Amino acid sequence: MLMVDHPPRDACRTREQLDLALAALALEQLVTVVFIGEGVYHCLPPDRRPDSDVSAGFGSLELYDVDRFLIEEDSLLERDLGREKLRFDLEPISRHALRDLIREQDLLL
Amino acid sequence: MLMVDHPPRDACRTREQLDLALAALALEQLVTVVFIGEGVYHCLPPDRRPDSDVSAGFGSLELYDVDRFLIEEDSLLERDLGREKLRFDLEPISRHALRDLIREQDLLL
Amino acid sequence: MSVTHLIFATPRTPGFRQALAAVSTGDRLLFMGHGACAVTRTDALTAIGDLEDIHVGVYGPDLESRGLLGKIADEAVMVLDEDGLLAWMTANRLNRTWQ
Amino acid sequence: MSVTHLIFATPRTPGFRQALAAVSTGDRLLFMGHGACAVTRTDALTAIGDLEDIHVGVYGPDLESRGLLGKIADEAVMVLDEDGLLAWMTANRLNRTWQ
Amino acid sequence: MTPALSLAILLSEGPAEDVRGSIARATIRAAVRATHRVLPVLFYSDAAYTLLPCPARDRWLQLADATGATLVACPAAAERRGISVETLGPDTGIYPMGLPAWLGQALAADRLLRL
Amino acid sequence: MTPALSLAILLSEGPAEDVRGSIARATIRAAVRATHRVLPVLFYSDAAYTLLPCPARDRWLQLADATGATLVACPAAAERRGISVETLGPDTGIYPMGLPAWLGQALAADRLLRL
Repeated sequence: MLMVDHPPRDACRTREQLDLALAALALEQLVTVVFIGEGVYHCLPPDRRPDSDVSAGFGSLELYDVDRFLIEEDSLLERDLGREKLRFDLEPISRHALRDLIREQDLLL
Repeated sequence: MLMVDHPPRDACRTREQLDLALAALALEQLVTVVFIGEGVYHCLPPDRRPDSDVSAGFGSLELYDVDRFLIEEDSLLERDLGREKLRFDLEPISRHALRDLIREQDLLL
Repeated sequence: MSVTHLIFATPRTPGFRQALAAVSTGDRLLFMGHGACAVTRTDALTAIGDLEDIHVGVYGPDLESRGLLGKIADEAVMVLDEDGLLAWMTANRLNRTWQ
Repeated sequence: MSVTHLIFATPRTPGFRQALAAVSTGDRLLFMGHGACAVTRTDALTAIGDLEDIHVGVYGPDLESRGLLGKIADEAVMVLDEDGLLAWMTANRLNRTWQ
Repeated sequence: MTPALSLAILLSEGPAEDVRGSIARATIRAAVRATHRVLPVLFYSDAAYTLLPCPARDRWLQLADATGATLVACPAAAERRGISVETLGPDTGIYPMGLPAWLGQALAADRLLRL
Repeated sequence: MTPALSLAILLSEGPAEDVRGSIARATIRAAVRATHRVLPVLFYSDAAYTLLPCPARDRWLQLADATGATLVACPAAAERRGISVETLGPDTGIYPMGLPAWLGQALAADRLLRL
């Protein structure tokens, strides 16, 4: 499970999180990606296409057969964001359910 | 006024904050140093002398005639620290008084 | 004298709380970088709302790149372009960055 | 399965809150680096105290270098040396760093 | 019209993020349009890593070209991070200036921004 | 006595702080005493800056000498930060290993720590 909890605009860090997910997928791991905390902002489409929208790369993970693609609902609520505006097809998960899901993983990244 | 708000053990960052204060003193500025937030930990004497106790360098600022050497009381309280254990000779200031003092400065660093 | 607070800290962080604690009448709060999202969050704006007579601005491109331009939660927030950014940055002699 | 939480985040930060929200029965909370000071702060320990049946440890040298060794606010906190650090780090297959 | 100001900027963030860096560049572009005087921009602390070739350095050099802004880095900060002081100069477009020298003129500026 | 474990460590913090780095080294020293197997330690993200000469690098090389631990850095992470890939090797004591190759063996380890 990869937990994305840092905000966008750290293009380098975003890129390196993505590479980690892609490397795990290439090694035929079952990968679950969770957006949590400030990381949920990756999932909003930018109002105008900025020079480099590295976060869009998380969308390509869908093509690579990510096992589960989750967003923590409480992080959205805390930021007054609704699920209807998100650009990726994400499954909502409560903070409570995430706590239990963490325990079923082989690895947390 | 130099506000020290980062914790020790980032030896490099601590050193560079110190250099900033020393440079200002060398330029004959009236320097006020305030320890606030996680920065208050610089003011506790370490239990055992670690390899490099860069924070001790703040003590040397006293020799250079720092105008005022302050510690924000509320930051100490939040961390359950008392003033009696501090290694430097610091003047306590409340969060409220600091807010007003900020306005009397020429420059905030 | 009034102060311009350059706020890169996100809501609910120590830097954010320290910034708000340092604000006084007439000050400018300028939200930028990761801090820009504060103007879309009611928890953050409520905390700011308790302060009297302060100006709140946000650097537009930092909101836009996050898709948050239409989500500002208070009409009083000024959305600034580059020139507005400079004007706010230099409006007061005193400024402080909060990270 | 139990999880070891490696906590570098300081109290009252988002990372600290996220860590506590992820803790469950049987987990280990290991405080290190800047996070070590949590075990001397009643606000932090109160938040942890609400959780049941968890183990709390701190890496001793990170407390010592801050002068906080005598200030631990709860007797149940284990002070760990290098070997203890490793034992805690590896006690569970699952671990997660909170920054 | 506001009167022309002199503006000193100290950057301490590493180039990988470039969040505060992009704000600094936006400010400088606007300052040049407003005919303010932009003093040498100091790369201090982890910003010294901007001396190495990276996208943030390209963006800074582009800005220097377009606006005439002078870029300087603190040799001590660079050395502390293992970056050769010889990279400072025309090769990188970022010139050496020590913290005391920079601060000396920054203190005389109308505005000092620490980003 | 606990059975011997294999231990993979990924470090992503820059060397100026070296807070998580010092925890990583303490863990490795103890692991070697406990006769665990320490897999190559990967310097990823800003930890790639450790390739440049700095106090943190000295501490890492000292550890490698004392414990036999292998230090590797991701060439892509280094390149992205303008650090020449040629520094990877015997000169710096930090060897090249890509993220996929590292992750391949790290996934098979008993414990993976991301510091």
